[in-house]
Amino acid sequence: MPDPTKSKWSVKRILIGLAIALCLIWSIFPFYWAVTTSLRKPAETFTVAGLAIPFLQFKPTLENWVAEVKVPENQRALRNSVIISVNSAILATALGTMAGYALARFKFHKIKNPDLTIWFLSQRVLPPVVVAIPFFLLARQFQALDKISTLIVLNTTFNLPFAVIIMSQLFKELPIELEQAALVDGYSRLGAFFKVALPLSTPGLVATAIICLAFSWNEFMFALILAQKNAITLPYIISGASDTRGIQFWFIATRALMAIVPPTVLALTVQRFIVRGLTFGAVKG
Amino acid sequence: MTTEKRVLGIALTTTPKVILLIGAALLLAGVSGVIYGVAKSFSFMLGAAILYVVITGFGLCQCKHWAWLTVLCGLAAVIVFTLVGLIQSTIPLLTAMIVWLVTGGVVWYLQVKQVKQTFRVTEDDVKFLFLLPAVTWVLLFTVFPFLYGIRTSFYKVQIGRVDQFIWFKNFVRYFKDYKIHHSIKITVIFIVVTVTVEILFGLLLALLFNQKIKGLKVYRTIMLMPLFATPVAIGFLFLTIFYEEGGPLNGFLIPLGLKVPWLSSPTWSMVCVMLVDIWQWTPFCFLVILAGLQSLPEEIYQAASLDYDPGWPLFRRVTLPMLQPILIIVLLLRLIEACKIFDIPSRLTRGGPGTATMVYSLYTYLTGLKYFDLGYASVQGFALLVIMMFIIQFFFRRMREIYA
Amino acid sequence: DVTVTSASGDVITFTPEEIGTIAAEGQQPFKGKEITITVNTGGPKGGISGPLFEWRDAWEKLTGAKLNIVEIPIAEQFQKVMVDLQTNAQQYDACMPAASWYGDLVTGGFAFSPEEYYADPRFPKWHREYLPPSLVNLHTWQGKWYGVPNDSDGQVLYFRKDVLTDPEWQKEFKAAVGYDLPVPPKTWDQVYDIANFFNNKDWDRDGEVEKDSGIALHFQVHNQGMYHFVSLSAAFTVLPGEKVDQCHNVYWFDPTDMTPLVNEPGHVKALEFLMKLAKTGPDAQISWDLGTAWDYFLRGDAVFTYSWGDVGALVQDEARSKIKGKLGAAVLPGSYEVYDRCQKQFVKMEQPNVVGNTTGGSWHGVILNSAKEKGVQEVIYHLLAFHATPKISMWNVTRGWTGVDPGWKLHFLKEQGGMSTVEDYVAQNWHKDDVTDYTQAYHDNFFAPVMQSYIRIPGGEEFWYKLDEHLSEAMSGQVSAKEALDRTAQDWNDINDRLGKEEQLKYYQESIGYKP
Amino acid sequence: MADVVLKNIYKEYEEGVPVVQEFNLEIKDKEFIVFLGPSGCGKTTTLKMIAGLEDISRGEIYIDGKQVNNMPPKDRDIAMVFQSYALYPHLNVFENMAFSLRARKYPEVEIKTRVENAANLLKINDFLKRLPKHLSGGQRQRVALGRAIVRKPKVFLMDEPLSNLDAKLRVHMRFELNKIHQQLEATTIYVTHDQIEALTLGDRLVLMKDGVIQQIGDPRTMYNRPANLFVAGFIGSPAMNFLTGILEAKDGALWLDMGTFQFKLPPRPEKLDAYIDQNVIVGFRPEDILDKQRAAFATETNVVKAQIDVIEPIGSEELLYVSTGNQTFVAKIPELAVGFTEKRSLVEKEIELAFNMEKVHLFDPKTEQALLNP
Amino acid sequence: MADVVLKNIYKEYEEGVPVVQEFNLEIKDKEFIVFLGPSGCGKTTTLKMIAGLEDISRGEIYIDGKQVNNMPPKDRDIAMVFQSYALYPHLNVFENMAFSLRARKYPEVEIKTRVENAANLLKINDFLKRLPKHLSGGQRQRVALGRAIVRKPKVFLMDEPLSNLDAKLRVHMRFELNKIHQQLEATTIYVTHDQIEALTLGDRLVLMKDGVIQQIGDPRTMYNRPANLFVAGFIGSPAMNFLTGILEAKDGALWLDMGTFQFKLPPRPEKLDAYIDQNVIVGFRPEDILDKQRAAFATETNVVKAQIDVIEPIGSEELLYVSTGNQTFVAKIPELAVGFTEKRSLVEKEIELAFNMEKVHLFDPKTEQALLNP
Ligand SMILES: Nc1ncnc2c1ncn2[C@@H]1O[C@H](COP(=O)(O)OP(=O)(O)OP(=O)(O)O)[C@@H](O)[C@H]1O
Ligand SMILES: Nc1ncnc2c1ncn2[C@@H]1O[C@H](COP(=O)(O)OP(=O)(O)OP(=O)(O)O)[C@@H](O)[C@H]1O
Ligand SMILES: [Mg+2]
Ligand SMILES: [Mg+2]
Repeated sequence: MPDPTKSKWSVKRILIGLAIALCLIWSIFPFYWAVTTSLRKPAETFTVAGLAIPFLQFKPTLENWVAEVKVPENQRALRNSVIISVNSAILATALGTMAGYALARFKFHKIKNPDLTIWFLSQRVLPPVVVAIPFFLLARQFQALDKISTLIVLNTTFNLPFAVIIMSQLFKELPIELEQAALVDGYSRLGAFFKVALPLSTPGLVATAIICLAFSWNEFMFALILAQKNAITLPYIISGASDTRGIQFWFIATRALMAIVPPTVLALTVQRFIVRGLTFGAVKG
Repeated sequence: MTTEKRVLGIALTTTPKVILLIGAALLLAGVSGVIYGVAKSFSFMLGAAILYVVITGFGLCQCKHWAWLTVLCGLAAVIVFTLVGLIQSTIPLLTAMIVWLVTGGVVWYLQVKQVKQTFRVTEDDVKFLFLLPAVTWVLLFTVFPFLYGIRTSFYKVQIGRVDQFIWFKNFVRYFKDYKIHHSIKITVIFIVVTVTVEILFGLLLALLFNQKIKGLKVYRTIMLMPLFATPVAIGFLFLTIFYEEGGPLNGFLIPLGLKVPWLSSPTWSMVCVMLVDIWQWTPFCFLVILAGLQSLPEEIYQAASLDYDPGWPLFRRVTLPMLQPILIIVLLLRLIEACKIFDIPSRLTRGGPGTATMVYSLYTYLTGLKYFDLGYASVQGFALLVIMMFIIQFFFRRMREIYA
Repeated sequence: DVTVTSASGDVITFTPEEIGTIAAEGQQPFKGKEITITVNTGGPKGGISGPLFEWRDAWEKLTGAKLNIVEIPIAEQFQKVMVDLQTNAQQYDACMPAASWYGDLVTGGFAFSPEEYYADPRFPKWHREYLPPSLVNLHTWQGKWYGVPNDSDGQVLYFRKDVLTDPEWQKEFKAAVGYDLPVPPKTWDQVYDIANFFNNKDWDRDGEVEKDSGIALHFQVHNQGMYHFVSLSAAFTVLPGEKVDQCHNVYWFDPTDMTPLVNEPGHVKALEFLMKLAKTGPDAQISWDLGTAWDYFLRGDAVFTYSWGDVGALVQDEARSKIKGKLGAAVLPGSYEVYDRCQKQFVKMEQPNVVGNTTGGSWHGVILNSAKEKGVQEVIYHLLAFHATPKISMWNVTRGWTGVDPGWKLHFLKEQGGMSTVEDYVAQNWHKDDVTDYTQAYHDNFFAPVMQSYIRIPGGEEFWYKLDEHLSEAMSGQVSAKEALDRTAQDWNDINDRLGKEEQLKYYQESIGYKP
Repeated sequence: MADVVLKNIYKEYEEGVPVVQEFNLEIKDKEFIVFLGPSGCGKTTTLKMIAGLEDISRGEIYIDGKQVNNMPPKDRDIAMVFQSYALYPHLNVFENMAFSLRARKYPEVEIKTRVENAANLLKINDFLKRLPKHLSGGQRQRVALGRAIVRKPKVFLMDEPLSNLDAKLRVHMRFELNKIHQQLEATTIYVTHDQIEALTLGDRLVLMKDGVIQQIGDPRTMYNRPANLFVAGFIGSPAMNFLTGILEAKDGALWLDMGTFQFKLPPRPEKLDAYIDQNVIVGFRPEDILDKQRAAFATETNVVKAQIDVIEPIGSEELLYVSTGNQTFVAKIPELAVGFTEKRSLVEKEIELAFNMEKVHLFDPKTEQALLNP
Repeated sequence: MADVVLKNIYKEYEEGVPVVQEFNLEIKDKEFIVFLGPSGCGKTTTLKMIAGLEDISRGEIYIDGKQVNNMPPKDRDIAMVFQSYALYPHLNVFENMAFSLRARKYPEVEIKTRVENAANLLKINDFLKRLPKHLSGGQRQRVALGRAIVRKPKVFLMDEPLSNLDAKLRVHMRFELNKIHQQLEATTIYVTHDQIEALTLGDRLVLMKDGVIQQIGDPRTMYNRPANLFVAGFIGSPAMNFLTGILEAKDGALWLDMGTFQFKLPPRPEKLDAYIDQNVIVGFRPEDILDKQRAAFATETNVVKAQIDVIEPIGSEELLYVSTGNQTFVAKIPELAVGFTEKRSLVEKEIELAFNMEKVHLFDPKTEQALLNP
């Protein structure tokens, strides 16, 4: 389409450029702020005005980072977060892949496929606070409080529906002929799944796993309720950023960055997939 | 005497050995489940174990093919649980190995043609093998808590102290509690405002970015960053940003003579919570709508541009109606997420000042897990669930279409 | 002698008696034992949690045990510990609770009394006799010791001595208000007058009135804002008397029937006064936590604050404070009018009614019974006693960031009846002008003839939270003072009903020493 | 190589909605059978039933004399070429072709020689290492074919293998398929909805409609002697013209009265007496209608004057869409001897057309069965 | 209705990569012009430039005598039918058709009559209330067409409107398009890559390759007198056979020496002297090759013996793929006078074919320009 505003492109371009710049600043500023705050001495938190540009307005120091990283409790939380999110992502993706495949490829009669799908979806709709309390009581009953595996199970439960739906949407897009070809070529149903369907959906599988991982990583309420000492996760650690005498901002900044960076970076690697992931496959991105 | 013996003999010889074997194994598993349950008084585990034995045993006796499936699922559950136990290091590696070997053996044996024939297992039944683990998992971990929650809502519970059946008193409280009503009110306001603003902004941004811009991918990446930032961390981070005496925001505004009482005024603190939510979720709306825009066929635009100048009329008559399905999805997903809002207010404002940002989930959380008033908290939880179910119901047809 | 080195490099030397035989002999008898203690999150430089981190390596070297520090957000610590205890999960061996938890900890049978170890020479030596009765009360239950002291909380009034004693301002004040500027102020009304006079006046003479406030307080919800109200209202509500009865020396509930007193006229008046007083400070106070309010005062932007001992110590840290050497402190002012429940009216007093308070957590270590089951109670006691030794305590008290505040005879000056000297403080980098006032204020507070009672019944935390929530509603202008306190009273009633009124009453009577 | 027998096949996806019915067919060894029919008539379904990819609701299928109803696909020893090729995108050409051999655990050497032989035959040996996405449509098609032939299965199934190719390539691949079948001599079942493909490839065609077989026969029979109206209309392009007329006996001969004009039927052995004075449907193929000047068979009794609606030149010939009375029909004639632009002016002019009565088809309007074929 | 003139159009998307070049064309009022060419040759681009949907890099476009280079699309008064129809999915058929009228603020009554007229013409009045997604391909196509005609624009642009339809429907819609054009008499520019469509629809064809016009002419000219090798090969199906030969002068006549056989050229006015003893490319259309028995034009000097590779029956005729020496070619002949199954046995047998030398085409192998056309 010819650009009718081509003659005055400069004005339009500048406006668009400005708008884009604004948006970018808007979304990136908190990150920037966290970084500079973490580089300032605790006492300088509010004494440095305005944009707090490192070197210009204050001398950046890694003091906070060194102090935080050294704390073994933080290290344990980090390790727990990794264990929990990785394991639950793997479990959810594995189970989700199988169920997703079933929903995409087989017909179920008593309960129809779309109803099954929506049933799965509705699990994700469940507000955590609704099940948190019974869960807490049950976990107490089962002596499963403060266990990493409890959090793995819970995160898996909440990510599983998500993985099921995404994977089933993915498999639906995979031409059924490929598996039929494998059947005719001499493989069993399972063989066709493992030899053809699975390798072909690997990119989607990885993306789903990463998104699940990010979800579990960020999960807070269950960790808050069910962890006590051994199973403490990073969001839990951050949530303690206020001590007996209020909020310590440098402390927020360092711990927040520790929590934010990994899922964000991971999620960005599967950008292509994110829209589809977050909309449960309803929108192709 | 002899006839009885003969009947027994016939039964034993005609029933395939396989089934006898599995029956015995199941009995063993079930009995040990029962014993374990009794010993530890895990009422649910006990119930489940009994149910499992009865059902599977019944099916086995009749050579029903689903009995074969339940056995397989049970074994799969065993494998998964040992895995979890291993991760948790409550089960030693050797035990896990042995369990896996044994279950693996049983699974392998169940796959034998002869067994399959006995159970009349067909190729088609493979579908249950794929589906059941996930369904079992979800049922196991949501239905039990769910039922437990229902039970709790009829009880007065103070853990460690009181556990007493009180009929509908918790429900009556719910309708009389001015605080929960207040929470509902502000949660609704929160939802309406944030969802509207996010979708509107998302739409605007998507339109802005939906043109040939150099480096679109980079911009998109940056715009995407808030999405996966840990909400708890974000809640705290924004405390520093909203800091009133010279935080970065007021640092700009004070010289302009505007000193915004971000967190100290009840109204503004609600605005703060909304702003953070908007900050985090507008990118989502933006991304999804952008994807929607880019999936609209270009030819339709070209067709329309033969009739309209580009701009508002074209947008209103063509773009907007065609985006509608996407907008509905965004709306649905945002509604659901917004109903669940917890992390941000719980860290940014702690529900305050006063109760100005005491959103529903936060209030329920405090009731249940700070004051240990668990029965009442369960009632609150279920009320929220009912509301959410209404929302879902509203979109049900559309969802069925998508996932059909 | 035994020498220990803190994480930040300070060296303290103990005599063998002081440190106890376990540590002195270097045998490390606790080798291989591991203990877990919960503390409010604060990190290695945070309040209360800081000292644990600071001395962890040193202590571990002394004893050979391993120390796990579980930091829990202050808003969640109580509930997490209670969950652990009630579910018998036994994750924690000890906690650093606020004294208000005793109602749940001790009556629930979860706390372990280390009475037997006190005199045991194996353990580091600390001194019960240093504690004033008001603080002893917080660490014991019906005469039995449960806590090992650490922090001593109570609020005193801080002011800018340099500003209040400035003759020019004194003159102007007299002209404007009509009486001589009293230093320190004796009544809350005087505090209000002064704060109001200075608010938004360029009293620091920097040419602008932007950050020149009368008072700096903190009211963020769920962040200890309610303590301000409680310590202030004592002067309006606690009627001195011979003994504790329905009308005298009570603050929380009617000791005969558990009726909350919080919405009675004395409390309402106090809250209305507090709301008025808050207006002489920045509006943002509503969302401030205590650190923020302190920083405001430390940076020299307010004339008054009333708060815990941390402030005095923090003033000495020049990285944070600009007012070193300009600090004045005094026991909290009184009120000429006090509400009398029996007469249902305010009574006039001759002298301002000054009431000492132990407001706050007085965070200190309590050993849990589960530790005994695991056989590590001695290890924990060793740790707690180590932190209670005079040398460590002094070290903690003189550093603002530790969150440990003075309250023992040990910390007061000799002339005040204590055991320290100004030089002890100056040696730790204090300004000599600041020491006397500060220690005197605390001495006066903890040894005050009339003390405000401390809430120590089951559900104690919940009472605080409900009060806090409604106060915040009032402070942020959502409801009136009366309404807020009515709501509080209703909530308190609900809590008592839920927990069993009879039991609550019994515990309450026990905890305040009421004898029918 | 084997024969395939389908006995009374019946298939429904949803209760009571048959997709394939009364399907009876015996396919001889080495035969090339084409299933032909409009979209949705059940061709693919039948093929999948033979392959074992769909259940059979009722009926029996025999391959090489063995009943295979419940045999899983992998045991049936068939190979299938899919419409979309269904090449495994993650495997290169060699691996794609070796896939089925690997499933059957052939030794590596054997796999190699077989794949290479097939690749030689199909002239794809130059890109055995490439991934499918780097191949052109025609090359992909050949790989799909190669994948099927390496295994030397008993039966080949091909589901519209050419439909994704462009017209030019389609002609070429048709030619190749023909040659390959002549070389391999495998029993082949080929599905298409393109009648040209069916005519050019099949030994026998099976024409289906709504799941029911309409006619089975070799291409020439199907073209020249369609069994019913549907077959007649489906095969041939442009389609056969159908006119409605009444059969009349006059002067000892049979006449067709088409309202505004009458044609005389040449004497024929078929007994049409029952239809005298009845409505019949009269069919003429477009190429059996010629302008009177050039038609050797033009007589008094088979010429009609009609108005030209549209003239479509299609290279060597022209299609004349004409109408007379309420009948419209198409004639395929050699080029009209006038210049192009003048032709436009011919439209709406009249032309005299002769119908080759030797080639007339008659159908019963109710049963739609053929009464008379040339 | 208007004439359209394109002068020296040049278009590039990326700097230095021309997509359309030296495009000169004058389209007369009411003319039906077809742009024909292989995929990617720039047809759509040219069309979009005319519509104003793409900028023109250089050159000028005039509609009705007015230069429109910088006129926005909506003011050009053109209507366009898109390849994918581009129906508005959220509007029903009526609203789709009324869309452009509403944009131009026609009164409601007028809209109604216009849409209904168009719907009648296209026989879509039964589903005016339906949404596009509930229509079949052919119906959608008609709606797209209807949307274009309601407005009675000066110029119609159609971009491969039939390419998404199945073969049968395509034939039918072709006929309808032809009729509609005759009724509306609008200047129409039609884009296709299907030569049959081009031949049957166009008054004149514009054959493009890589953005350059190869030939402009009416269908018969394009078919019979292709200007170059590309045109000759592109038009006609099966494509023209190309053989390589050497032009020789012998016995006062010109001969073509094709290696294993020689053909004598009939005397022609064209001057071919320059090419004597040079390589030339010889072209024969398949229908100009016949078996010797039936060929009236068979002489001693145009018959060759060749081996049959494949026989493809295509209804009324048969395609013979034959080879001789290193030359292979296709002949389109009336049915061979043998039964069907016997034909298989003819393969690899020999046949004598006669070439109609009156219809021979000769091309320069280097410039690829036609030297001789019949
Ligand atoms: N999995 C299925 N479930 C339900 N109905 C089906 C299914 N597959 C096909 N059908 C229906 O069965 C009928 C026959 O389908 P089939 O695919 O065999 O047709 P076809 O002749 O191959 O058509 P095409 O030429 O379009 O491929 C169609 O009406 C189709 O809608
Ligand atoms: N927007 C564009 N940007 C860059 N190159 C383009 C663009 N649109 C088309 N092209 C290129 O221009 C050339 C001509 O494209 P055009 O769409 O005009 O071809 P066409 O003849 O219509 O082909 P088809 O028959 O496949 O539609 C192609 O090589 C194409 O890749
Ligand atoms: Mg098909
Ligand atoms: Mg195109």
